[in-house]
Amino acid sequence: MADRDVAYNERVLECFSAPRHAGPLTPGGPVYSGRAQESAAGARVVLLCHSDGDHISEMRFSAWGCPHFIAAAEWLCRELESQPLAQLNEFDIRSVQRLLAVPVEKTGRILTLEDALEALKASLSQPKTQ
Amino acid sequence: MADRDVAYNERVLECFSAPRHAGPLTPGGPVYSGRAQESAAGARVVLLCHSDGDHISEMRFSAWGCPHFIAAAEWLCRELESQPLAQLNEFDIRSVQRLLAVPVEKTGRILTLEDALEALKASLSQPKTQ
Amino acid sequence: MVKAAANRFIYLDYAATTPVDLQVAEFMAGFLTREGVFANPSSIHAPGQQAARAVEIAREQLAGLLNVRPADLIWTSGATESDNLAIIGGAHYRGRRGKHLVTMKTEHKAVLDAFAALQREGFEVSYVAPNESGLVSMDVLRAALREDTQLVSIMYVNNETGVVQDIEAIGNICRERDILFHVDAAQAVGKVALDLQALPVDLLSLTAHKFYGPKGIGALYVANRPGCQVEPILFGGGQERRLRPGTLPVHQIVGLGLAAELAASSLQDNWLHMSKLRHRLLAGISQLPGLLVNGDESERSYPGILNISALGVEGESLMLALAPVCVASGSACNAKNAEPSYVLRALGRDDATAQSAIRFSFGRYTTLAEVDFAAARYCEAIVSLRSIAKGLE
Amino acid sequence: MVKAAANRFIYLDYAATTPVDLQVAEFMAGFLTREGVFANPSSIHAPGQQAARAVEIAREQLAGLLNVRPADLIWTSGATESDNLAIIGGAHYRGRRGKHLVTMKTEHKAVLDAFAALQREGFEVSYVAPNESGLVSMDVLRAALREDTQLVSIMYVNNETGVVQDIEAIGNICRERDILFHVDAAQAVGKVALDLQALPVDLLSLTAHKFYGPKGIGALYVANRPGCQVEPILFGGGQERRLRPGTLPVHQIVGLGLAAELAASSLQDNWLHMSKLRHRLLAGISQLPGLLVNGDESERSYPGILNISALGVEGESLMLALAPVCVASGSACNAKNAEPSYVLRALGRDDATAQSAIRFSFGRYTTLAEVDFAAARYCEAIVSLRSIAKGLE
Ligand SMILES: Cc1ncc(COP(=O)(O)O)c(C=O)c1O
Ligand SMILES: Cc1ncc(COP(=O)(O)O)c(C=O)c1O
Repeated sequence: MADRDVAYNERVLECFSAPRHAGPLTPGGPVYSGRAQESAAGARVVLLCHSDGDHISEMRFSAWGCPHFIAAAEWLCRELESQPLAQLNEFDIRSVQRLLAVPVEKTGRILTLEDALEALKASLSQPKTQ
Repeated sequence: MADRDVAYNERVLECFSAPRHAGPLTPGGPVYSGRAQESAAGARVVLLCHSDGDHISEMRFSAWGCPHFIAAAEWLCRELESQPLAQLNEFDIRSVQRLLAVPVEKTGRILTLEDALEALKASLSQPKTQ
Repeated sequence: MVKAAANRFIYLDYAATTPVDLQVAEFMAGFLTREGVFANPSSIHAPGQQAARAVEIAREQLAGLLNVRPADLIWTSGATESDNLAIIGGAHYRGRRGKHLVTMKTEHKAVLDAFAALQREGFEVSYVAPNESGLVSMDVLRAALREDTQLVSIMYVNNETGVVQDIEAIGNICRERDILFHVDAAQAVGKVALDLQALPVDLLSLTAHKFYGPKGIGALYVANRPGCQVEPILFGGGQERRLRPGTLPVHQIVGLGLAAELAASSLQDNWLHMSKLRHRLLAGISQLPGLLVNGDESERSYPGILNISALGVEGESLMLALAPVCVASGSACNAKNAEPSYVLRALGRDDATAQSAIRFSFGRYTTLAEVDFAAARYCEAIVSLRSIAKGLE
Repeated sequence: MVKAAANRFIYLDYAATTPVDLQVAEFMAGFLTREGVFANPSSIHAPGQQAARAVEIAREQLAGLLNVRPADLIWTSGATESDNLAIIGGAHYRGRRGKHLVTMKTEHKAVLDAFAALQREGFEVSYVAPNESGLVSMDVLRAALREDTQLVSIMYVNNETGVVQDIEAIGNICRERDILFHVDAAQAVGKVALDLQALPVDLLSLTAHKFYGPKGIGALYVANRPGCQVEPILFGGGQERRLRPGTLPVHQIVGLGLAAELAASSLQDNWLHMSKLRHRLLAGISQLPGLLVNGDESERSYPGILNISALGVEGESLMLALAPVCVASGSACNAKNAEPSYVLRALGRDDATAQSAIRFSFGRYTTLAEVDFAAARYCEAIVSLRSIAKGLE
């Protein structure tokens, strides 16, 4: 009972209070995006990125949801920005749940984030022009 | 609720802890006595006295019962000793209940004492020889 | 960014619980250890009697606050138990006369769950809806009453919104029909002037920790009038007129008693102070768009509770963003539950609006500076969370 | 005449209640005021979470004393409520399987009155009689059990006589038949070594004020095994696994927790100290004729409780004559009731003998000198009261 669902670990607190990747991308170049929503009134997120063809050159998000959800989105952006595109397939969403100590009852929200990531991958695999 | 049945006033405490009139009469002379019992397992008392014909020259009691009962017997002996016999008829047992702040639920015990007093009066009205 | 003093919280959650008054805590300490009055007040020896007297003095202090006879007050472990004793005990007492009971949808869980238990026993319960500011209308209430209605339970000050029901009007309706009227006054006692000699109330619940007394002690007032009685729900040693058994927790009771006495002398000051704080907070956040006050904005509101929804903002994130300002989202009792508040839902708020609600509640120690800090922090948090969500539109 | 220090009582009524340990009282003080951890442990903000952690540490402390999982402990307002929750809640939980329940005639009123309430609901209760030293025989118990027996409640240490039942043997009989076994251990916890991992007990009641913790807080242990559960008897906010609602009284709970931890480390010393005091008192009064120890004089007795009847002496007068020695006549819970103790009657004592009983109970702070004083005072009182009654023969 010591670890209650309402506790947030340091990483959550830091990502939540300084979400450097929240907001729009730098204007210019093609925009890839993935969007997902937990349920009608549930958590919602959109992931956005620029890519130079090899790497994710910039990554941003917008989100509505609980602190774990916002922190997870921020964490995901930090982890993926500047990484090779291939990294998108390596990325293990469960690691986010673990590192941010997201309580099990919020697993659905993490899966929502995964959905958005999948949508982003799909978006990246489609040729884009701005 | 401030005055609970378990509280004893000063007079009770004094009479109970120093019952000078408990015990036998000085030997010699006719003995008058009155006895009463509240119920099978209830309070019991016997009042004893010597009389010079006009006065109650000595008065004693024995009792088994609660502190109010013992104190009431002691108080009654103090009040009646050395008094003219006529005083026996004047004596108001209710005053004992009032002065000793005997709780109402113990009224039966005070009436037991009254019964003993009546029995003592009856005993005094009968000619005795030792 | 606004800064709070290191390691200090800005506590604006007085409706969840209040700290114990320093004087009260010191007084309680005298009833615990060997040096103090620690005996069992049921014991007939002298220290027991001393403890019993302390209990009766406390009963008189509480009776003074409510203007009732001390003998009409029963000690309990808090408003939850008082509510259960009043509602279940009252329904059982009246059960032979009828099986219909009435309460409101916006009552505390301790009330609603007690009624739910009675429903499982075969009682019928009507749950009256409030209007959108949280008040029950007398017409709606009257319409809910039946020939066989035996008990009505409606709270004084709502714990989530601060809305104050018209207890006198409700009580009069109940008296006319000889219906037992129970009032959960957990959020009113010690804060709102209450004269139970004048009010037509039969049963009234209270708990000390909402007015600077200790947690875990409360009382139920049972009016001394024909037909007004409750059956016990706990059984045992015969304490408290056989209505509530168990060794009396003397230190808790004297704490409640002193807290009641202190509250009695500060009711007016408290109301003024609360009003000032409320207006200051409202002024501090008035520039924000998309805010909605939950509850009544006219006079029928306890100013110490201010419940506000912010459109487009998620509640849990708002709570965290507000730290070190300590507030509640929904009722503290449901804090672990992510469900939107049923009280706000009953006021017609949709899920999202209900979920974004923050309850600010003020107390004796709240300062204008704290409220200013909280207002600034609130504005900052709303702006920031809305901007994080902006790209979703 | 023996003299006591002015204004001091010789407190030999530890079975009625104990003073709070100084360390415990000081610790509790840190959970009351603004300077302390005063928040509502149901609140999700930081001070609320701090309070919640304190509650869980206390749960671990109590779990350590009993050797159980913290999660199996439910906070209540004391053993009275725990008894009610175990017995009424347990009977309700098992009610569909059967309606027969078993307890003993010598149980505490909190147990007996809970069973009486169940009888009014339609349950059947068998009240098993003890032998004349207060123990239940396994044959008598077995004979009382039926196919449809669902719950047995038998206490650990008797509050009037100190008699210790064979909980293990009783528990084994219940386990064989899948009967819920509740133990009122109010007089045992913190004084007698208890290992609930080893003992076949399903439900166990305790209260802090019998082991140097505060009054008004207790717990119920509910074993984590199939078929062992209780239904709530109070309804509300969902605290304590939905079994016991209400704001958790943090200061009370941490007081219980620390008291449990302190008790755990002093069980052996306590037993030795109690034994020494008991023998000293017995030695000091051994010259008086017409005394009768009520209870078991062999090993099946908690030495901290010594109940003695004095033939030919009235109980209330004896109590007063003993002052400033504070003792109990019968159970403290029945102290205002002049009826002879039903516990002693069940042991076969006649009314007069039961009424003359005095319960001496010792505690951590009792000294040999106090016991010597009490013994001398007792002798003096007996001699004096017998002499006042002498002329009646
Ligand atoms: C054996 C026993 N059970 C239950 C209780 C009730 O405990 P409490 O008064 O703390 O509820 C007591 C003490 O009064 C007791 O001695
Ligand atoms: C309106 C209302 N009723 C009842 C309660 C329950 O009080 P307690 O938790 O002290 O039993 C509360 C507070 O939690 C409340 O605000």
